[in-house]
Amino acid sequence: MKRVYLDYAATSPVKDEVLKEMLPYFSDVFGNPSSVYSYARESKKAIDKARDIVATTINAKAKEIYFTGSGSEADNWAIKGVASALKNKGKHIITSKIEHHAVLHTCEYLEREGFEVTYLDVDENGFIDLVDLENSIREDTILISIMYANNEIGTILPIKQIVEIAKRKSVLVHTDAVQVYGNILIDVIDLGVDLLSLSAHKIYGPKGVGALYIKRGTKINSLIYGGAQEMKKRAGTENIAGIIGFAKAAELAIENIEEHATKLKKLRDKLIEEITKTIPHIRLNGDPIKRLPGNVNICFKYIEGEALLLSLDLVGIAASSGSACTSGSLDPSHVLMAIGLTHEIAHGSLRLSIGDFNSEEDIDYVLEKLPEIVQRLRDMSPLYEEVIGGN
Amino acid sequence: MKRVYLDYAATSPVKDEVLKEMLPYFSDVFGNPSSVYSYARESKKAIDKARDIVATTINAKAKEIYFTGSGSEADNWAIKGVASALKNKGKHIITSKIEHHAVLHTCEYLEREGFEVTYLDVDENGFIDLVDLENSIREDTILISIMYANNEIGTILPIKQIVEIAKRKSVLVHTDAVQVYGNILIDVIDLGVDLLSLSAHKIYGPKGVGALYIKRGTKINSLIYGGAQEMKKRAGTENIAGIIGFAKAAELAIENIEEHATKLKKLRDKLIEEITKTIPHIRLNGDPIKRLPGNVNICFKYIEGEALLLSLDLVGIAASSGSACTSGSLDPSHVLMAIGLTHEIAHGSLRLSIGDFNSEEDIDYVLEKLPEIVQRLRDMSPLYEEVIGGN
Amino acid sequence: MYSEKVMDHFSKPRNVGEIKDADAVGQVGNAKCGDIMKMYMKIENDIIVDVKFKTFGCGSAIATSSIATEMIKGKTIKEAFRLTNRAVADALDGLPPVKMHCSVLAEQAVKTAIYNYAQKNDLYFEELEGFDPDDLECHH
Amino acid sequence: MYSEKVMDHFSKPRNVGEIKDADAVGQVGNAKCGDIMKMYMKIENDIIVDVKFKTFGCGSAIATSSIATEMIKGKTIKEAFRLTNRAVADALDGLPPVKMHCSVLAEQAVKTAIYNYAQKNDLYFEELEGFDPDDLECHH
Ligand SMILES: Cc1ncc(COP(=O)(O)O)c(C=O)c1O
Ligand SMILES: Cc1ncc(COP(=O)(O)O)c(C=O)c1O
Repeated sequence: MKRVYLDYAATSPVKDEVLKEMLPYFSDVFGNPSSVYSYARESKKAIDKARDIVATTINAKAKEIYFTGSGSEADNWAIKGVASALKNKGKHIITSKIEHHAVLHTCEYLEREGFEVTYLDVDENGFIDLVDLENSIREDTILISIMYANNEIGTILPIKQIVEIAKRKSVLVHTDAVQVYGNILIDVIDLGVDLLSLSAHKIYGPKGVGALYIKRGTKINSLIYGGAQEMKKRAGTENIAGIIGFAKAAELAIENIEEHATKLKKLRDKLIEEITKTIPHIRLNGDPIKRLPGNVNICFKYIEGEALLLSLDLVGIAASSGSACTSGSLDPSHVLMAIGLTHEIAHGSLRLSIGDFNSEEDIDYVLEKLPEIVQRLRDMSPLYEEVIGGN
Repeated sequence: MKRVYLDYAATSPVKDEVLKEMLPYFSDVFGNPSSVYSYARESKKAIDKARDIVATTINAKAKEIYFTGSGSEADNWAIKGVASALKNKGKHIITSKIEHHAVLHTCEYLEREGFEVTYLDVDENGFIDLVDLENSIREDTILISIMYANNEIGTILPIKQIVEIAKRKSVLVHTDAVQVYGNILIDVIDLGVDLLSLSAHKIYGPKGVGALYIKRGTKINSLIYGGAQEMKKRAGTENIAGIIGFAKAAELAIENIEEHATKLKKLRDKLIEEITKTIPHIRLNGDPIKRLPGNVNICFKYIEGEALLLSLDLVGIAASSGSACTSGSLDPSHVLMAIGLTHEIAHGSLRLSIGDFNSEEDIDYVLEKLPEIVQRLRDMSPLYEEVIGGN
Repeated sequence: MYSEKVMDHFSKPRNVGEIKDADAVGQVGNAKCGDIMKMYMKIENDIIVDVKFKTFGCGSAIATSSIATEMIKGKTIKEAFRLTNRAVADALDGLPPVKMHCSVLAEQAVKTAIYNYAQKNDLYFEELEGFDPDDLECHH
Repeated sequence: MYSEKVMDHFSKPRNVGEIKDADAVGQVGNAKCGDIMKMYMKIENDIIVDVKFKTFGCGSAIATSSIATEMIKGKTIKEAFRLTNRAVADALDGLPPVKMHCSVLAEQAVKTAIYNYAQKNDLYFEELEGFDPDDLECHH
């Protein structure tokens, strides 16, 4: 059976070049980089180089890149770390209703610890209202955390403008750029953000490695205390192979970013156009223009997302509904609710996220299979019965 | 030049069998385990199996094993997680002066957050006084965190007795078993601990993976919030390859634990005996009997540890002084200070930690080189001049 | 995550469709919860001679509907009352814990259809004592 | 972490040892800090004709002692006063930031030895104005 993977926004396979780069660091160059002897010096050098590479890809300095164990850890660290460091200055944080759970659940935790959090509403495409943002900033606001692009609906948010507003009031800005990295060129200087989260496994690097960019001089406490690793800010023996893999993946991603984005956009637009043409009763979620190059998110009315996913899986297509990370839950995605969908419609969402290994044939295969699957499920649906009955 | 690695307590190379087991999980079985489709089901199954394996090695249930990004994360999580969950019950924590920095610095952080921490003294071999422990327990004590074996001096602490005392007062016990794992059989039921930290890279598994055992029913908050991974307690897309590697390493370690420990002890005892015989003015640190099978820690009076390490490195021997993780610092190890050494003597400490890949020849090589290196440095030392001058 | 039995009933559901001149129709669940089950029955001499369903919902909602119809087809109303959600789940070789509510829904859909039949024909079944479809709620 | 120059002076230190009938002896640092440097000099006509050292300390402490003795051997006392810690570190192609105090120690050891020479011979050097070895402290 043909197998088509269209869930790159959830995770990506490690590229061969990346794995190849990692291999020597498991058993050969394995020394603890904090040590004195020469084994360790090789590890240390490799990590220094990796830090340099990752820094360069986002126009940061090496000393501003701190490796973590995941994108989630980077998000948790940014928010809790600033909250803890600045709690005497204020206890108010601003974020949006469409953030990743790594941001939202961290904010909810802080609320339980006595912080106040404003969750900004978004419009039907997922944009926050900048006036709303400005009005939400208070004397005691210490951090604004708004994602660079949403993982479910693909909408790209105007971080630079957000930073401008925040800077007028001297408030720190964190952005979760996990989905943007490798798809749109990130320039931390141009953006002006103070903190920015990255994750390796979304850009064909290994899972279990992320990074937090911390602009020089930003006050932040640690999340993981212990040894003096990561310039004394993040303890734990360095995941050398993982870090090397992250750097290689980052290098490849930025090298080919134009080509990659152009290809993905082409496939994305074909998918959206053809689905729109051939399947009625649908809704495209997320901004049609300001959207991640590989993101397609569509609600198919009258049917339910998981049934759709299972059906696609039966013909070899891997996709997701809502967000992969929350699929333990039965509630429809908080993002789809935030953009104003009814439960009924939100339940029928499908995210197809395109990546480097997809071909035009993959897209054609989806376009061949999807209409009949949707039709089959609709034919089973009492909601659809009402609609066609009404004709 | 001959190369002899004797810093296994800092980190170990990944075993070939382990790496082999990991390889399919980078690029082939890479699906996000939280997803619905079949790609993901394979990842999910692999992780479930890994969790089972790790659980079995310490006589826990699979649902009590939570994978983390390091041993340090496990320590931070255990302590902060319990502190945060039980802060309304009390704000007092008991630990010892010889804990790993992942425990100590976390406790210091909690002190800044308004908790009170008792740091128990230890005797000249690194043991806490159990009466002292019992007397330190207060109405508001919520957690006792005492390491199972010390990473620097190798002393093994009586965790079972510690738990008995704690349980009489209904206080939770966490133990950092990072150094014990794979060297002494751990049985969480027999020990009775509530939380126990592990790390993969000390047992020939990959770096950047650890685990926290959380006994069923233990109240604990998350350290990393976000997606529903790790039974909703630790967010972040699972480091599948790392987890698989951890499980394989754990399996191998426990399978061969008797043989492994016997071999290490033999090499350890030879090292200690011969050094004691051939080099004067030394002090063995840590308990001579209740000590990790691979640990040798000796102070060579009148010389300084780093100079010793550099000299050993020049002849191909990799070792450590104080603890690898703190070698960013110039102060002598807090552990050596806690067992009552003077700064002067503590500065001259050497840890040789033996592992699976060491042979008798390695030990002979060290025994050949070490005396002349120590002598050369002593001949340069004004402190030694005073001593021999005094003869 | 699902048993082969579930996948079989999901991919080849039995008795899908509607019965135009049904003697009994029962619909439970709502779109907010993500599951709606609608059951149609032909009943002759207290025997469910035909049954069909339509379901909006996840894989297990569809599979439980399918197997439930199979389990009651040709059975008497009395026997249909004995269809518990456990029985439905067991017949599917189990359901993931978060999906157990689907089997509850199937049980309720059957009951609701018979309730409808009872109402229309002014019949009394002691098994329906205290049962009111309007009281059913989305329990997750 | 160390330059080749440092490693060279560490592994083959120049001028190690003591001078039994030294004209000047200076010792700085203490065991608590982990570094002690002791310098011995033979001085003839204001010229340091011989110099030896003994050091308890890390690799860079040994290397700085070694290069410092090389830099002042055969020099006048005046010239020796001009030996700054910077000059010592530079001569070693740099030192890691945490090890810069070693170069300070080397500078102080030289000064302390000359101070000892001045005391013994009742000499005055303006460079020693305000300098007192007993005031030196472990700065890290
Ligand atoms: C006793 C002990 N606890 C915790 C750790 C931290 O483990 P990791 O390096 O995986 O964070 C170590 C080793 O570094 C250790 O020896
Ligand atoms: C926007 C966003 N933030 C954070 C994360 C978390 O990254 P990780 O899985 O590395 O923890 C993800 C993906 O899961 C994401 O899409």
